[in-house]
Amino acid sequence: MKQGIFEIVHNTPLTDNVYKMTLRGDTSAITAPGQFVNIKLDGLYLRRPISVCDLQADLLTIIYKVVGKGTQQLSEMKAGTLHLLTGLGNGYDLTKSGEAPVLLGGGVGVPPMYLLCKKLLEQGKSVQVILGFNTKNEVFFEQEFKSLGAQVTVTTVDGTFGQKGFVTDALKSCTYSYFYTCGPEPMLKAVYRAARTSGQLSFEKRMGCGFGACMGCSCKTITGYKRICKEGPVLEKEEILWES
Amino acid sequence: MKQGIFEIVHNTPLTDNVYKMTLRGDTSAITAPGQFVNIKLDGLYLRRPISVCDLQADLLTIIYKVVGKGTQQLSEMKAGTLHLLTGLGNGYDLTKSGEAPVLLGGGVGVPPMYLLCKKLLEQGKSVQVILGFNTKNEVFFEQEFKSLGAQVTVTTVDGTFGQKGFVTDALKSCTYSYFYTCGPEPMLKAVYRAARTSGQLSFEKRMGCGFGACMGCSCKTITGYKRICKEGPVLEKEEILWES
Amino acid sequence: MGKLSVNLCGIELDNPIIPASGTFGYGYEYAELFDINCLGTFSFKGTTKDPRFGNPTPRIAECTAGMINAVGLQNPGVEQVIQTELPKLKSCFHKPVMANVSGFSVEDYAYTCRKLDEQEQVGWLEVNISCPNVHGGGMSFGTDPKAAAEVTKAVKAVTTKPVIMKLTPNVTDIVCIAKACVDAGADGISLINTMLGMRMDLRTKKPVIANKMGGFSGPAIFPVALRMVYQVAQAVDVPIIGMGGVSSAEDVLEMMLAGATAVEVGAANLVDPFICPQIIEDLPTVMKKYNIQTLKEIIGGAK
Amino acid sequence: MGKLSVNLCGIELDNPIIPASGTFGYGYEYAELFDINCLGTFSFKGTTKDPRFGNPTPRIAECTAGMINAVGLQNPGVEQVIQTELPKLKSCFHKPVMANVSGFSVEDYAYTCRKLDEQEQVGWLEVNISCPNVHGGGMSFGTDPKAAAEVTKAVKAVTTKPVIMKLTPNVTDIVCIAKACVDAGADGISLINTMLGMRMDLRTKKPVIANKMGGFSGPAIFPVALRMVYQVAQAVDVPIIGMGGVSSAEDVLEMMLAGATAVEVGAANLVDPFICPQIIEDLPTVMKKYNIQTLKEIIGGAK
Repeated sequence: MKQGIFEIVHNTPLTDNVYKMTLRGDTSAITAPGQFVNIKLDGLYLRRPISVCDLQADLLTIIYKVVGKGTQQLSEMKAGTLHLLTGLGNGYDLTKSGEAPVLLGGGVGVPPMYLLCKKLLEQGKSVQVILGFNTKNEVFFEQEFKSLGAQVTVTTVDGTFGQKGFVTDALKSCTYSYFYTCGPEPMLKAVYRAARTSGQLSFEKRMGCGFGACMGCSCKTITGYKRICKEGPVLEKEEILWES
Repeated sequence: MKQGIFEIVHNTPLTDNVYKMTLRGDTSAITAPGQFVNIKLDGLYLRRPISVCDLQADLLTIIYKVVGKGTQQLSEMKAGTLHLLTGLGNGYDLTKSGEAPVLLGGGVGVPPMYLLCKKLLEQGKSVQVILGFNTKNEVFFEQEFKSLGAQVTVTTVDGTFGQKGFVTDALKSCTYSYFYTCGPEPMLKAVYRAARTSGQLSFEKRMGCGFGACMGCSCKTITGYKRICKEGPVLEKEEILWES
Repeated sequence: MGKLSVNLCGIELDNPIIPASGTFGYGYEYAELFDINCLGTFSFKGTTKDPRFGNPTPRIAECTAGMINAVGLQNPGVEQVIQTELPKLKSCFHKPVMANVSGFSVEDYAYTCRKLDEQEQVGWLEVNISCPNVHGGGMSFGTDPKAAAEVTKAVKAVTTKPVIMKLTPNVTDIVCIAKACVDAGADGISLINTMLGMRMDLRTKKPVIANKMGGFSGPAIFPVALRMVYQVAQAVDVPIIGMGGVSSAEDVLEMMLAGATAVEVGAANLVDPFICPQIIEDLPTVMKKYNIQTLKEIIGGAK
Repeated sequence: MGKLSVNLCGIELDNPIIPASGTFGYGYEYAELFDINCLGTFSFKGTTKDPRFGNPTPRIAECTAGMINAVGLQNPGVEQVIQTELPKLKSCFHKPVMANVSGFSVEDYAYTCRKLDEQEQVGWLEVNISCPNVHGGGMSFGTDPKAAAEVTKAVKAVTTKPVIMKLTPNVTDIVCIAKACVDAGADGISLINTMLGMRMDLRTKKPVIANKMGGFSGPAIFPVALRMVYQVAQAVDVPIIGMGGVSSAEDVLEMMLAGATAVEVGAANLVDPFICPQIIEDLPTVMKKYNIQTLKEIIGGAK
């Protein structure tokens, strides 16, 4: 983990309420896809944790959805600097991917899949990506994944774009060596149930500090209590204990 | 009283810790010299009351000394906008000045004397101004008063500039029809005692709202309880009751 | 009956927004700024039997997200209020007003409340029991269930209008104080009054406030206020006026979800004199955002 | 003895800055970020007799100038702490550490304190009596002078190291609780623990926190904390550790003027993990600004 001041390079909307922000600063603490940064915003007490979408030298890209005060404020910043804590969380373990991993991202669970996809492709894996959204105007990043060279399927619940249904529907017709996923908990649970291989799931929880000090985001797993912000956000399929 | 958004035109230091800020906005609520504005600053709960130094159409000039967080923050603002409440307090009553009024300003008590001086000169009065400071590098606005056409005497406690001593020393050798003063309370008390005529004194007190609602700045006078922010900050010599 | 209207102890309010006592004077300072008839009502300056100048100055200290005041109930006394302030108010406010009463003995409270109860402009009596009980070793009436009940009984005995007891948060068990008041006949409970707070002046090495300590208010105290409103709402059946740091339409909704029928806005008025009309204007939009049709339906909604 | 040094119950601290329990784990998360030996000491995660997972999530809610937490004393239990955490800590922290202990019965407290008292790394025992007394109807030990004294006596009877009782602010009379602890043998008092607070989620129309209410901390509570530290300092002769929203060197000075010998920093660590070294670095400059030569000289300076 590192603390650093980042400069806003650009901050543009991808959909009605999803924004892409690129920041310039010291990214050296970010060691794995699936990690997150924690952002200090004026007038708000707690930092806002946002997952890493892409990394290029000193350029960091994050994608966030406007859901409250913090993300609203973030979406209105056109320039200036932000105080970040970087390199938070465990991130995905690429060594277990096998030759043909499948990546499933739902909504704002899509962004962390991007850097993961990039890294797996760099390792010569054949990567299949399934991106799930509710409806057409919420879809983003399909082209970006395609340009990386991944095999991309997009699903929408209402069928207004791509394949109608859930990411798990697209998963059925898919052969894969391992899975990586990130998205809302109901989707994670569905993927967990549907997956025919082992895999890794990234969870979201309301956090206090984001670096393991406050125990605000603890959860129970088969391998013991874990802090989503420290031993997580990525958990292995085999260790998960669903609370409900 | 009016609420308005003002644009910072410029903000420049006059001495090591005294700044002059010019703002553009709706000044129509400001009806008399000696009134003040109340400024909202990000991250600070209470507004900061600062007296009006000058007024030209939609241009408002204030002069403030950096004493705490608020004024520090204000001094660092180079551009942008400020939320102001304007036209606060009673201000000075010019009708009682007589033909040759004397104006005594001490330190940050100097600024309100400027607009007062201007108005009195416009009415064809012969205005004498006595400005008191501790030492040379604290002196400001001598030239500005002279350019208005007033007869100006500057005193410094340590004699490093102008006449050595206090404003009251300079007052001795002065003939005047009435006095107006603003400055730290010990100075006001000294002027009150030394003055050979009637006059008006402007007081400073820690305020809550600045517009008469909270009773935070009340004081006792011969004519009853008064709110420094509403019936004040200017009191007539004859009504003053010194607390200590 | 609009979607903002609520019923406070039998009187219908156009909306639940009520400027809190001590931040709105007797109304007419604000009447110069906007038509105060847009308010649900307002609670006028805490009034006592005799005139009071209050505490020495400085009476105000700034804090993070709040302020401390130690005004000490400056007011002209109930006679003057009736002879001068209320007639002045009549000219600019045409709704029932909430009379806020303070006292230093049970008799004080009864006397002042009886006088104000007789005024037809007065719709409710809000009895502030945070003041020190001079016959009770200076300990606040509001920190002792017995004393709180005593004041309630005495006031109820001499009045006809709804009596709302205003509680101090500086207690171990707010619920037992609230219950004592309700059992003694209170028609409503308003909470919270300010929290006892303090600041030091690093230059003088002394307390900022001449009186050393004072009442802490502002957004900083909102979570404590909300918690106490919730606890009391679970325990009593009379209407509750929630207050403590409320500064936005969102805050109002949280208070009502916690169990408040109406909401007082205090310190926020001192920083932004237009905050109450602003909140009233914002409410419909914010309600829409959270799928709330009428305010009445959400009172005590959070279980 | 530098100008920042203070003496806490017989142990000299290089400076008065102490990260508060529950915001600093067992030290080593922060040891990855900076040399934690720069601290006066730190108070480790509240430890109980048995391991605890704590409360369901969400456990955290944001507030204006603060946060609410309802972690519920998650900790591995005293045996694990002694076998695993303390040895780990030894490798990165070479000063006496403050052992923070919680319990749900007098016996719990005594058992856990005795175990930790035996550890040579432990310099002080900080006993958190804000927890519910399961044998006392779930009411917090810290809200009842008798229960507070009972815990103090029981702990003192089985320990040799300074015992500092950590008080809850959610009481009518903090002074009487503090006195009860001191009369029962407490070597020091630390205050304030968090204030009971709440927030509502306007989307779900439910409390944000799964446990409904939680402990409110952050700059918002500083004025209440400062007031209580001042009140207790006027009433007892043992050293006081002041805490509650402290986030800057200026806050530290206010706390010490109010009567604190040392100062704990809590929530601020969670927002800025480098805040404690920062405060220690800032202190000399800020002291100079206010003409303070040594910190010792200003303790309780504001009368």
